[in-house]
Amino acid sequence: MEKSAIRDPGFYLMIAIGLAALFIGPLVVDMFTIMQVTQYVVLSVFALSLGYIWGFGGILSFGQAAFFGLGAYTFAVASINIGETTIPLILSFLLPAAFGAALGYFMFYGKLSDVYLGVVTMVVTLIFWKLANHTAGPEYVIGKARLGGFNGIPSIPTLNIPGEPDAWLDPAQLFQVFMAILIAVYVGLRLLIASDFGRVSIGIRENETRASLLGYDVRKHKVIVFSIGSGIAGLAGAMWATYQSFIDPNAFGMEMSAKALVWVMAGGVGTLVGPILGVILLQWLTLKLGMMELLNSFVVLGAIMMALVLALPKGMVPTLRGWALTGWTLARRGRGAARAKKPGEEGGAG
Amino acid sequence: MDYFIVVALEMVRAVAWLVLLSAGLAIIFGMMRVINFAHGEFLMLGGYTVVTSTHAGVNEAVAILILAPLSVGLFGIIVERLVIRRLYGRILDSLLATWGLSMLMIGGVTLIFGNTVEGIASPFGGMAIGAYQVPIYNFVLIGFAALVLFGVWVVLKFTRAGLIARATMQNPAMAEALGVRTSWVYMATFGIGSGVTGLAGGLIAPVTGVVPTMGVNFVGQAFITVITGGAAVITGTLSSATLLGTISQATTFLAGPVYGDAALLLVALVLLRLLPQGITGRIFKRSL
Amino acid sequence: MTTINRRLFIKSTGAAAALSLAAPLVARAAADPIKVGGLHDLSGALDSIGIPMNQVFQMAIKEINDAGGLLGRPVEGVIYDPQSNMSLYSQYATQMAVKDRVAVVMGGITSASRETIRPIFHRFKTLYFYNTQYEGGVCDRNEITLGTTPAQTVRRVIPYAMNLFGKRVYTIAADYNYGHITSAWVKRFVEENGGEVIETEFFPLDVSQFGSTISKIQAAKPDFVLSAMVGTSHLGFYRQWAGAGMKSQIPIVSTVFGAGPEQVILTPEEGNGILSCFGYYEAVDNPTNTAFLARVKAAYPDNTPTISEISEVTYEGMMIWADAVREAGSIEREALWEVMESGKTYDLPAGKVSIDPKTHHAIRDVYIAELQDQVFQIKEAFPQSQPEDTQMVCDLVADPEANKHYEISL
Amino acid sequence: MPLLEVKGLSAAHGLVPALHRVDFHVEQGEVVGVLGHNGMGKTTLMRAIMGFVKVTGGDIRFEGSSILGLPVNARARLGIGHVPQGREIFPNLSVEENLQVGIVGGKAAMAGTVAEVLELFPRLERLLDRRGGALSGGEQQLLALARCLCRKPNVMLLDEPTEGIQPSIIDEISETLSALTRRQDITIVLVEQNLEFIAGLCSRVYAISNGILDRQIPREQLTDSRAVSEFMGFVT
Amino acid sequence: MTEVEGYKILRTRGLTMQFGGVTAVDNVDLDLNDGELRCLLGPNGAGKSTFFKCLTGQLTPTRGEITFKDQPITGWNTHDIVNLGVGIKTQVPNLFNGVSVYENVRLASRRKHMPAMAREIAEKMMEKCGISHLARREVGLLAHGQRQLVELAMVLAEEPSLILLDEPAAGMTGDERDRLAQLVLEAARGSAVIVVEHDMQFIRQIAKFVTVFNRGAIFREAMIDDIMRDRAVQEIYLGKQANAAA
Repeated sequence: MEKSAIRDPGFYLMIAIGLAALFIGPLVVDMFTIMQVTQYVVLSVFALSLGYIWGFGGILSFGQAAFFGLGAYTFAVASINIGETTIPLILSFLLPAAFGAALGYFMFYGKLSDVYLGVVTMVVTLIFWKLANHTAGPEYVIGKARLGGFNGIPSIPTLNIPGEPDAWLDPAQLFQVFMAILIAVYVGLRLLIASDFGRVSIGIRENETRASLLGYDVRKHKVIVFSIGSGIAGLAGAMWATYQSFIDPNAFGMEMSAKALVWVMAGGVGTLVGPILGVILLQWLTLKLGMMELLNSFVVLGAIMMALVLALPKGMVPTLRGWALTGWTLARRGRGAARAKKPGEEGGAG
Repeated sequence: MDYFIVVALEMVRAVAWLVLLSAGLAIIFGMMRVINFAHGEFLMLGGYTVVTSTHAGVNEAVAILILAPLSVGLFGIIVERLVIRRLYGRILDSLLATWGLSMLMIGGVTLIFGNTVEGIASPFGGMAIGAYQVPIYNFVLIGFAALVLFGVWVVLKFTRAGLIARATMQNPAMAEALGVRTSWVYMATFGIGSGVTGLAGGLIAPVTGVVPTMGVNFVGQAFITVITGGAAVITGTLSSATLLGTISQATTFLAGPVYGDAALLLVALVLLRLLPQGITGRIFKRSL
Repeated sequence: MTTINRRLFIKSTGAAAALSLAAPLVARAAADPIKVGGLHDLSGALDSIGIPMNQVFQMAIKEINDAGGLLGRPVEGVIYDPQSNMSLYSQYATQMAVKDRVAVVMGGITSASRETIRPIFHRFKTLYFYNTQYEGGVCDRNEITLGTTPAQTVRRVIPYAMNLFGKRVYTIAADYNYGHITSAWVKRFVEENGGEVIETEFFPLDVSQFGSTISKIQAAKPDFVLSAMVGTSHLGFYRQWAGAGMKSQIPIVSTVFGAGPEQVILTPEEGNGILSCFGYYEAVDNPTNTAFLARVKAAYPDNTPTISEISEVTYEGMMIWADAVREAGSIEREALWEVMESGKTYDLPAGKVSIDPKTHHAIRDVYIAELQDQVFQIKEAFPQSQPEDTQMVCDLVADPEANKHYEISL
Repeated sequence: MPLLEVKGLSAAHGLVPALHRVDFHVEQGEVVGVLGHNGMGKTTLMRAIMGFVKVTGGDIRFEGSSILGLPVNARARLGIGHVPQGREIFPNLSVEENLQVGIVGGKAAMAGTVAEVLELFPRLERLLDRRGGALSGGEQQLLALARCLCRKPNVMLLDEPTEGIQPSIIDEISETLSALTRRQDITIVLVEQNLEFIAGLCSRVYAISNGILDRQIPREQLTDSRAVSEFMGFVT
Repeated sequence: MTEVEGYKILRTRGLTMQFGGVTAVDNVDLDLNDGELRCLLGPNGAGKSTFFKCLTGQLTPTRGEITFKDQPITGWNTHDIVNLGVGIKTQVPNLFNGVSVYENVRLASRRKHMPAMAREIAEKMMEKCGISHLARREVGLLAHGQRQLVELAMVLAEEPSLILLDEPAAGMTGDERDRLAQLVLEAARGSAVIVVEHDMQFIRQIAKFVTVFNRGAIFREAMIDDIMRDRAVQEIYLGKQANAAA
C-alpha cells in the first residue's frame, strides 16, 4: 500500500487510456458510440463513489442512489432556474456531500453497523423516492422548475461552457468533459487513498478497533469518507441529468443503488478500476439483452448476478490479478512455488 | 363511532398485513442472519400457486393453506441447498445472490405464465359494521397473522425442534458440538420460512392479485419490519409490525398514503438510530 | 457530419462492435428495406401493456409486407425492449434515430417515456407516433398522437355517469401527471354539469392497500367513484372494493380501466359494472374491426392479445403511416405531414379517424362501455370527437416549430 | 485399543501453526490431563479433536476408526462430548432448556435424563428456570458440564473448567468428576493450568508447550509439585 | 505491601464490569505512578483483559471510576482516551491485516507527527523491535510472535504516557522474548507501563511491583519476590498442592 499512486505504473496506464479516449475517441468513433460511451463514463463516476466508500472506507451503502438522485435533482432545479450549468454542477457535488455528512453523522455517531447501516441507507433512498414521486401536483415548484413527480423533470439544459450560458456542448464535447471529470475523480480518489487520510481509512476498513486504539476518531473519519462518496455520487447524478436531459424519481430507485452494488461487486471491491469495468460490462449486457428477444432480460441478468456471487465473489479485477500473479509466480519460480502469495496491496493496478 | 371501529380495524389489518409479509423473512433472518432479497418473489410464487391451482379446479382453501406453503417451502429448500448454503456468514453476498434470484424468478414466472393472469376473487364478501362495509376477508388475514405468530411461538417454545432451533440461533458452534446437525436446522429453517412466506403470498393473492413483479412492492416493507424488529422472530416482528403498522395507517387516514408510507420509513429510521440492533436488540432481548 | 462519420466509422474498431449490437432482430428481407422502430416495454412493470402493442405492431408490418411492401421496398421492424426503464428508452431512441435511421417510430407508453424520447426524435427529425391515451397537451409537429385525451373521454363519460348515478363524485387517481391532469378535467366537467367533486385522492403507483380509502369513500357517500387509477398495484382497489361488498352500493367509473388487460385480470365478480370510456373496444361493431380481430387471432392463435385502445391505435399508427408513404411516394417526414394534415379520413377498426392539422392529434369516435363478464359492452358512441384540450394550447399551423408538452391550465 | 487416539496431529490457525505432530491416547475409563500455559495449543487440541479446527496432518481415531472426515455434529453423536473454554452456555435458554439441548442433540439411545444429571449437580436444581446468561461463572461451568453429561458421552473433552471460578465450585466439580471416574463411567481428556485440579483427577498428565506435546509427566511427579511448578515457571 | 509514592497517572475506584451473571472485573481500586512498570498477574479468566478494555474505553464499566492524568475518563470514547496518551497492545493482536508492517507502524506514529517525522519514528521503532526486515511484508501473513512485535512497535510509535501490554510474550521464541523484555524496560523509562503476562520467565526479567488478579478482583499487590514466594498466589495458579513447592 505504501507504494504510492505516484509510482504505480497501473495508475499512469489508466490515466493514459482515459486521456487517449478523451482526445482521440471523438475523432475515430461515430456519434452514436460516443453517446453510448458517455453513458458508461457517467455511470463509472457513480460506481466509483460506491467503490471508494465501500472498498476504501469499509462503508457499505445500499442507498447510494439517494445521493445520485439528489445531485441530479439539484442540478436540474438549479440549472433550470439559473439558466447556466457551472454553478449547478458545483452545487450538485456540495449539496449531496453536505447531506451525506449529515446522514453520516446520524449513522456513525449512532454506532450503526453492517446490515443495519445498509437498511438505514436504503430507507433514506426509499423516502426520497416516495417523496419525489409525490411531487406531480402543480404546487411542487422550485423557482421555475416543476418537480413533476413520477414523470420527472424534462428539458434539463445540456452543459454549457462556464460563463457562456448559450454555448452548449455538442455530444462529442460533452463526452470529453465527462471523460475529464472521470479522470479527475479517478486521480483524485487515487491521491486521496494514497494520502494519510486515505491510509487511515484503509486502516479503519481493516481493523476499526485498532484505528480507534491509535487515537483515530473512526466516526469522524467515516463521516468524511461517506460525505466525499456522497458528493461524487451527486456529481454523477448531475452528469446523468444533463446527459439524458431529463430526470425522474427512478434516479432515487432501489434499482439504481443495487446496480451500483453489482458494478462494484462484479468489478471488485477494493479497486477503482473494478467498478468502471463492472459498469461497462453489465451496462453493455443490459443494452444487448434489450435488443434480443431470445430470453427475458431479467432471467439472464439474474443468472449472471448469482453466478458472479457464487463463482467470482471477489470480483473480476482482484480475481484476474490473482491469476496473473499466480501465473507470474509460477513462471518465475517453476512448479515448486505454486503457493502464490496474495497480492500485497489493494488497488495496485486500480 | 362506526367509523372509529372501521379505522381501528383497518389499523389492525395493516399490522396483520406487515406480520404476514415479514414473518417468513423474520424466521430466516432471526435464525440464520441471511437476508433473502428474493422474499418478495417467494410471496409472488405463493400467489401464483394459489391462482393457477384454483383455476385448475383446486379448492381455494386447499390452495392457500396447503399448496402454497408446501410448494414455496420446497422451493426454499432447493434454493438453500443450491445457493444459500454456500454463502453462510457472508451477509452481503447472500443478499446479492438472492437479489439475482429475485430477477431470475420474475423473468422465469413471466416466461411461464406471461405477465397477466386472472386473479381470484376474495372470498366471503363484505359485512356491515354500522353504516360501513368491510371485507370479511380482513378478519381472515388478521386471524392468520395471529395464527402464524402463535404457531411459530408454540413450535419454538414447546417442541424439540424448536429447542434445537433456538439453541442453534444462539450459538451454532456449541449446538453442533452437542450433536445438532446445524446444516439440517438451517435447511429446515429456510424451508419453513419460505413455507410461511408461501402461505402469506397465497393469503394476499385475492387482495392484490398476482403479477410477476408484485414482490417488489412488498420486499422493502418486509425487510424494514424485520430489521426494525431485530433478531427475535416473534416479539421482533410483532412489536415492529404493530408500531410501524399503526403509525403508518393512522397517517394514511389523516394525510394520505404517501405520508403513511413516509411515516413508516421515518419511524423505522428513528428507531434504528435509537436502537441500532432493532427493537429486540435492546428491549425484549430474551424473548423469542 | 454524416459523411465524416461514415468515413471515420470504418476506421473505428469500437463501432464494429456497436454495429453488431445494433443488428436488427427481424431477418433482413430483400435489399434496402424501410426500417420502422417499435419501442414498447416487453419486460418490467408495463410489459402487460407493451407486449400486445408489440404484437399488433409486428402484425401490421407483416400485413404491409404481404401487400407488397412500400414503394417497392419491404418494411422491417427494429424492435428494442426498454424494460420499463427510462434511460433505456432514451438510449434506444437515440440508437433508432442515429444509428438505425428508422423512417418512423411507434412507441412509448407512459407520459414519462414519451417525454424522454419525444425530444430525441424531434432533435434528430425522426417521425414519431405516440399511440397511448394520455393527458393531452403535446404540441410537436414531429409527433403524431393518435390516442384519446380527456376532452374526448372524460368530457363524455362524466355527464353520462352523472345522469345515471347522481351528482356527487369522489375522485381517486394515480399520483402522477396523468392522474393529476385527468382529475382536474373531471372536476371541471363535473362542475360544468352542475355536480360536485367531494374529494380527490391521489395514490402513488406502488400503493396496493386501499382499506383506508374504501372506508373514507363510504364515509363520504358519493353517488359514484371516478377512478383514474393506473397499473397493476392499483388493481388492488377494485379487488378490495369488491371484497368489502361495495360493488352493489356505489358504482365505479374509470377513465383508464381497460387500457391494458385489466378486464381479464379481474374476475367477473370484481369487474362487472365498471363504466369506462375509450376510443376503441373489441366490441366496436363494424366490418373492419371484425376482420381486424380475426387477423389478430390468426396471427397469434396461442397467445391472442386482448386488444385495447392502446394496441389498436398502434395498428392505426402503422396503417396511417403506410398510407401516407404510399400517397406521398416518399418516407421523408415533410411529405408525410402534408398527406396526413390534408384532413384525410381513415377507415379503421375503431371507426373513422382523421388527423387534426393544428395539433397532430386524432379526431376520432369515442365510446362509453360497461364491463360485463370480462368483456366491454358498448353503451353509447360519440362520433368524431375533437382533441379540444390540446387545441386550446397548440396550433402547429401557426407555429410549426413548437416543441412542448403543455400542462393545460383549467 | 485406546478409546481415543491422536497420532502425529498438526493444525494451524490460518498460516500460523498451532499444533506440531501431537501424539497421545486415552483408554476407556481413563482421565488424561494436558497441562500447559495460555497460547500453548491446549484449546486448539481440543477443538481439533472436536472438528472445529482444520487439521493439516496426522490422524484422530475414535474407537479404532478415523474421525477426521466427520463434521462436528457427527463426532458429537459418536459420543465425544465437549465442554469448551468460556463455557458457551446458551444465554437466552433457561438452565433446564440448556440441559435438554444436551439430550435432544444426541442419539436417543445415548440420552440420559435431566433428573439423573441433576443428582450429580444439586446446585443447578434450584436454578432450573433461570436464564443461562444470568448465572455466575461458576454456575455456568456446572451447567456446561451437566449439559455435556446429559448425553452420556463416551469421552468428554474438558477445556479449563476452573478458569475464573470460585474455589468452592472448583472443589465441587472436582468431586463430581472424581465420583464419576471412580464408577468408571466416563473417560475424560482435561486441559488445565490448575495443577491441583489436574493432579486430583488425572491418571496420566502430558505437558504441552508451543504446540508440542512431548512430555508425559509421570504420576509420581504430579504429587511432587516442585517439578510441575518448575514447568509452570514459578520456581527458578 | 509496599506503597510507591509519586504522581498517580492512573487511578481506578470501584471499577466493576458485569456481563449478565458473570462479574469479570470486581470492584478494582488500582493506582499507578507515572513512569512505573507494573506487572499484572492472574490465571485465565481473572479479568485482566476486561480490565484493560475498561481502561481504554472499549467497554463501559458497569460501575466505578477511572482517572487518567487527573481527568475522569469513565465513559469516554476510545480515541479520546488514547489521545490523552494511552497505548495498548491487545491480547489477540489488533492489526491492519491487509497492509504492510511499515504502514501499520507509520499510521501509529502519524497520529502525533508530521509525515517526515512519522516515517523516521516508524523506522526507528521497527528497528528497535527487530522487524525492519519485515517492513514490506503484509501483516496478515505473519506468524503470531511477529505480529506481537508489530503491535508493540505500533504502541511504542505512539509514544504514549501509559502503555498497556496484554500478553506481549505469547507466541515468541526465547530470543524474541529477551528482546521484548529489554524493550519493555526501556519503554518504562519514559512511560508508565502495565504488563499482563503468564510467562513467568518473562515476568521475572522485568517485574518489580506486581498486582495479582483473581476472579476479577485484586488479590495481592506486592514486589515480585514476595509474590513469587506467596503460597496463596501459587495456589490460585496451581491449586493447593503448590503449597509443597514453596
